[in-house]
Amino acid sequence: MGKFFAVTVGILTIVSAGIFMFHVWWLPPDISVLGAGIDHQLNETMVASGILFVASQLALAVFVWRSSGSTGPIKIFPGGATPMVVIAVVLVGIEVAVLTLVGSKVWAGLFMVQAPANALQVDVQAEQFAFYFRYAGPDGKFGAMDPSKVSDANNNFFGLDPANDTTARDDIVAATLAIPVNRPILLTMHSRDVGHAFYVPQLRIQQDFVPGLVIPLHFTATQTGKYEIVCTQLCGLGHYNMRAYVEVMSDSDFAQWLKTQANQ
Amino acid sequence: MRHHSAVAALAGLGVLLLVTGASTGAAQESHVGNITGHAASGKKLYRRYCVGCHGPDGDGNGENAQWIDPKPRDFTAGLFKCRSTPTGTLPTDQDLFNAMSRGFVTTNMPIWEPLAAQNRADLVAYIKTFSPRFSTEKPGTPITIPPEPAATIEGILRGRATFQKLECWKCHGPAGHGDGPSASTLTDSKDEPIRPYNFAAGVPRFMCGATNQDIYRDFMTGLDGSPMPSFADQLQPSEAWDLVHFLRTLQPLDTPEALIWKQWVATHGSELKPIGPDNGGK
Amino acid sequence: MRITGIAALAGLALGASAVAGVAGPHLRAAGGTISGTITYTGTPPKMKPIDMAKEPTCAKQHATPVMTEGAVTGPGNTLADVVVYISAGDQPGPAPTQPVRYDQKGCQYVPHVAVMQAGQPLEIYNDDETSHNIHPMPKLNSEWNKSQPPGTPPIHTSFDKPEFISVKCNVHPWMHGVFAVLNTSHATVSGADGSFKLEGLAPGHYTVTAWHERFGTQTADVTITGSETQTVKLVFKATPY
Amino acid sequence: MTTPVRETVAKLTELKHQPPEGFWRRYVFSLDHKVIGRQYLDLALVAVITGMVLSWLMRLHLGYPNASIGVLGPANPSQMTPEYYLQLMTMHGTIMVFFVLTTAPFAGFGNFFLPIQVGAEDMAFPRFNMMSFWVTFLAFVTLVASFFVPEGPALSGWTAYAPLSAIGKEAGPGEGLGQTLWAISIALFCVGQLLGALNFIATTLDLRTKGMSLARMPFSTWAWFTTSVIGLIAFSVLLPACILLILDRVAGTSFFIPAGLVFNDQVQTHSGGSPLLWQHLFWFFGHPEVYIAILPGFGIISHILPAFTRKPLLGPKVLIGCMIAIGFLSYTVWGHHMFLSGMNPFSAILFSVPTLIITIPATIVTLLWIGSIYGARLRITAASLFCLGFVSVFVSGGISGFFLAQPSIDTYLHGTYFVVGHFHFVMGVAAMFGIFAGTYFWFPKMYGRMMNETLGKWHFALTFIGVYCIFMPMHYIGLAGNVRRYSSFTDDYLQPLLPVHKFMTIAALFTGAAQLIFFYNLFRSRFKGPPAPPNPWEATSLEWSTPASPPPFDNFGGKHPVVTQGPNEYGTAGAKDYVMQAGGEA
Repeated sequence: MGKFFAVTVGILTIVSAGIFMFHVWWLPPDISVLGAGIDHQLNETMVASGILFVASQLALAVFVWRSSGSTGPIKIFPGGATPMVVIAVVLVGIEVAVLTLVGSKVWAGLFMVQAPANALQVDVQAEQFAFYFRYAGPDGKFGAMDPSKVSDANNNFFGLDPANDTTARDDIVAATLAIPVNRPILLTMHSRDVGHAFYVPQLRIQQDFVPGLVIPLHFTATQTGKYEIVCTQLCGLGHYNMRAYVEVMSDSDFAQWLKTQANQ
Repeated sequence: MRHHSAVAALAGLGVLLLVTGASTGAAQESHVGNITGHAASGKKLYRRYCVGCHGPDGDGNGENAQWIDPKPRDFTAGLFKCRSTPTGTLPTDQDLFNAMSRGFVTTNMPIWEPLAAQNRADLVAYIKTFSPRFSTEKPGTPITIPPEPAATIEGILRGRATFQKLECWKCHGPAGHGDGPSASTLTDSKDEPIRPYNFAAGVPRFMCGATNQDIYRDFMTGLDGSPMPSFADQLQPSEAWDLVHFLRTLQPLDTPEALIWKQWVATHGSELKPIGPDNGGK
Repeated sequence: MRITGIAALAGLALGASAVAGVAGPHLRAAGGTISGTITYTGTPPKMKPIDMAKEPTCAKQHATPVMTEGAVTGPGNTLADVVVYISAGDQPGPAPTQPVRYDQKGCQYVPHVAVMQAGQPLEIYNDDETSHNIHPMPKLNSEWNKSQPPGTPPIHTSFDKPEFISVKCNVHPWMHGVFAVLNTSHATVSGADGSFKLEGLAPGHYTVTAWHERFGTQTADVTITGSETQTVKLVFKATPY
Repeated sequence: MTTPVRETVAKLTELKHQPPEGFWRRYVFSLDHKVIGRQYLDLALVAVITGMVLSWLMRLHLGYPNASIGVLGPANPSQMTPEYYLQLMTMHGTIMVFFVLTTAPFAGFGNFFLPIQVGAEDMAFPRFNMMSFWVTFLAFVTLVASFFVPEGPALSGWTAYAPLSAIGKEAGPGEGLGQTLWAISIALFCVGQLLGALNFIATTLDLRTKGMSLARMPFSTWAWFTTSVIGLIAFSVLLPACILLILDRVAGTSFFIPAGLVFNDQVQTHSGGSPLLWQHLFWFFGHPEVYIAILPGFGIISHILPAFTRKPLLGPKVLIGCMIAIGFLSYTVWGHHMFLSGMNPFSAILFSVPTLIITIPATIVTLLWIGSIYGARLRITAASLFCLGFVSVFVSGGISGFFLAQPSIDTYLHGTYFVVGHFHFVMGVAAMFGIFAGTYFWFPKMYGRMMNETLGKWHFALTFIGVYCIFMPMHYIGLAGNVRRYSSFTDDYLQPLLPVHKFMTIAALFTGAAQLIFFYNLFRSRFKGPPAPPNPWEATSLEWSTPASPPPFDNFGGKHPVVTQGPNEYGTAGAKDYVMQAGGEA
């Protein structure tokens, strides 16, 4: 039975690690400027922890194979606990230090720098169970949001007040996030009811919506196409179906899109 | 901390021998059968297994001592209860080895069989370093124990008379329950109160072993450090054997001696004078 | 002016109507009719196209984008989806047993406004390939909120207190409808051209009420003497926002 | 250490030192830590079966979305509704984390064996102890009751993020009475665990027997002691948090609810609260809770392994140091659950550093276990197999922590099945393996009968392979961006992953079925197993010095054992290869 265990651990380890190594299932292609950093960080970690994983599992398997049912005199691991402590502190310590240093840089690039000045600002409203996106319109100003004005029935998802608020009249509200390619996008994220999250795997970006907070999030898409935005923060019964699309377009297409939206 | 494997032990031994080996020779070693014990490796084991009761200095003041009765042995005095050697002399390494292996019934001293013979020999070597006596004196020569005669009712009765005559009962009590008149007054070599041995307890073992030879040895060598004296001078070997056979009858067991005794008492019980002060003087 | 005229006529006709009332059910069965069109003055809010991008299975059912149904207007300032019913002068009969059917189709409620009598059974169907949740938000009846995955049997329910209940689907926030739970069986909803018709009214003195989810209510008094058709014009004040 | 406390405590316990009479006092409202320990374990057994069935239903639905799961969807007889799925998920998480992973290894085994292992006659505060169980029991009943209230139990997940959990029924089905009952249940649970933790701490510090110095306590005792210190702090934060949540729900306060929320076009009257406050309070409890679940596992494994490797565990002091270090660090890392919650991104880095550092003691412990198997005289039993299995799954689950500890990678992996795989391995499965190992190891002492080893080995083999088949794939689909807590996967990019979900479902049902072997073995051995010798595994710690199995009411039959060395004395080369902690005879 000890031998069985050793073999099983061996097989499980090889198979598990192999599936990772050969990318049987893997991240979708990256289409954002900062995504590369994350992928690199992920691969680094994958290699480091992969080695640790295989090494310790196989060591376990080998030791069990050798010692199960043995009746000979016991042997103490050479050096006792010291090598263990050293290995852990040095190897893992270095790994941790490296990952932190490099990783913090990537993280900082994502979340700790201001969006560039030329960033296109899009206002995002998350609600049970949909995302809505608002563009400032020709006047470049966003109308004020008044919760009491919110009416899904009349497509007033942001609670605009065109009657009295002139800046609100030309705001463009869409259920799709259309953005120009290769241009920094700044999302200002609001939630109207409960916590939600904004997640686009291809953009390698994810951020919670927190009711009561306006959270900035910026990224730059590098490839045109249509990708799914999904909610990753449990928000109620429709959570699984809370989604929208981000359409990355050429500048001309985007200008065109804005026009058609404005005319409605 | 726990790698006391043979390898490590030997390594440590090697080092320690280089350091201290030459100066203090014999006191650092023990010889049990063909095993040679070494104090250096004994010290590691002592620190691990013994220090809790006997204390780092071997003076019997380990952290557990406060709770233990009888108190743990004080090795610095060089007095040991269970010996094969005459009273006042040092025990042989074998004696210490046996005592350690056997454990002391009715005390907190465990049976150390789990430790390899080599380890126990090492411990003996180390224990000896606590008392200067071992570096100055030689151990006594073990007393000779003549072959045991068959137990007879006459012998037992003679033994009983001896028990009365030598006033064993004053401490151990008429029935050997350790409840004699002077029992409460006894103190050991460290003035700690000590209770005379109760033959009915810890059966079938005695403090220094379970065989008749062990019992014989007990009172022919005395338990040094306790009020139990040696009766080597008062007793002839034959009397001693009679006494052994009588003591056996005090154990709540069906020892051959007890059977003989019970059989006799059943018929002649009435003739028996009770042990005790009444007929003491006559 | 005209209204007072009608009132006078009504006054003269009272006796007759009483007789008619006694005269027996066959008259009532035929009964009179109130018809008319609902119109508005002022500017109604712009109907906006609904972006169903979130739900492709629905979006692909609509060649042209669906418009919001908050205020559906027709040519000649007519107003659709207005509930017209007899709010006074009518004795409510027992609730009919044949159920009202309410569909969720292409991520829309069909019809937008469902009229039912208090206690009348209501059947809600999900004809879509996605899961909806039906969330009526009543004030008097008890509120509930249930998901209905595709291909599951209809939800059977009913409301026993009369009120106008706004209905929504949280999964598709744009979906919005109305359950008009009324105390009368004489009720209808104005069509795309704003026209409506209430039939089978016994001679009597009635108050007709028109209710619009945005613009509130308008009422008119009507008297039915026999089997004639009375026309009423109900005009709402529309506001753009 | 003789403190005044020690004497008072001793007196307190002396007071009741005659066995109780009558069925109720003996088996139901018993003050005996052994009975209470068994009660905890039985409660955990009921809870784990419930939680497991719930997970089957979820997996069934995910694997076969259109399967009609019959009566199980209350809202709809023929198919599971999204809200019902989330309700199952919430209840599965809550039941498993609180009523299985916390009660079984900590309150259950701890109650039974901590006093014995330190040589005490009972817990320091037997009445608190009884109270702690019955409060916990009440909490469980409250939680399960929410299945039967209108609109069903809570669906906001075991983390109950506000405002979804705080706003009330406007937020959707399950957010009505069900959510309130959830909060009440957890508040009660906290009270129960606080009483338990106090008891464990007092017992460990003040009721140790002669010679049982801290350094001589078994690893399991150390783990339970550390755990109870963690628990004392963690639960005393969750308790007020739950009370605030209840107030928000029933008393109209706004601790967690900000102003101007709109539900169904209605503006809510609440204002001034902070959703992040709940997240901070919850995770300040929540992360230590992970260690409350796993540290007893550490202790149990370290306690059992030497008995089957027949050699001392490597670096016992290092191991204990690591457990304490982990306990301490567990309070500095809660923010790694909130990297993307909108808190200051700088704090994410501050939280990620200790999170990565905590992997060092964890790695040391793991290596110590593996190193202790080297050159052993390994005896293969159900118990030892589960110890080895524990090491393996702990490695598999712990490794993925490297990824999630880094904010940058978490930006991609947060909220995906990668996380689900990670914590199920490291917290769920590993802790369960600890529980299994403890059960097979201690059952003889607890019930005086041996369990069936053959069944035990089968149980292990099937379970071990099974859990890898369930939880490893979760990492893969997580990498592919598969979002968690979805009742069905309608997004285009998730379609290719559906076969994997089917596979995991089958594996889950298969593994679940394997547990029936365990339940059968458990119940059969309880009544029909061969009588257990006093020390069947030749182990050293005090529970094996008790005169009988199960031990008498006062554990040591009126005597107080004197401990002469630590519990790690295996591999001696004499007639026996181990030295009992209480070798003395008097």
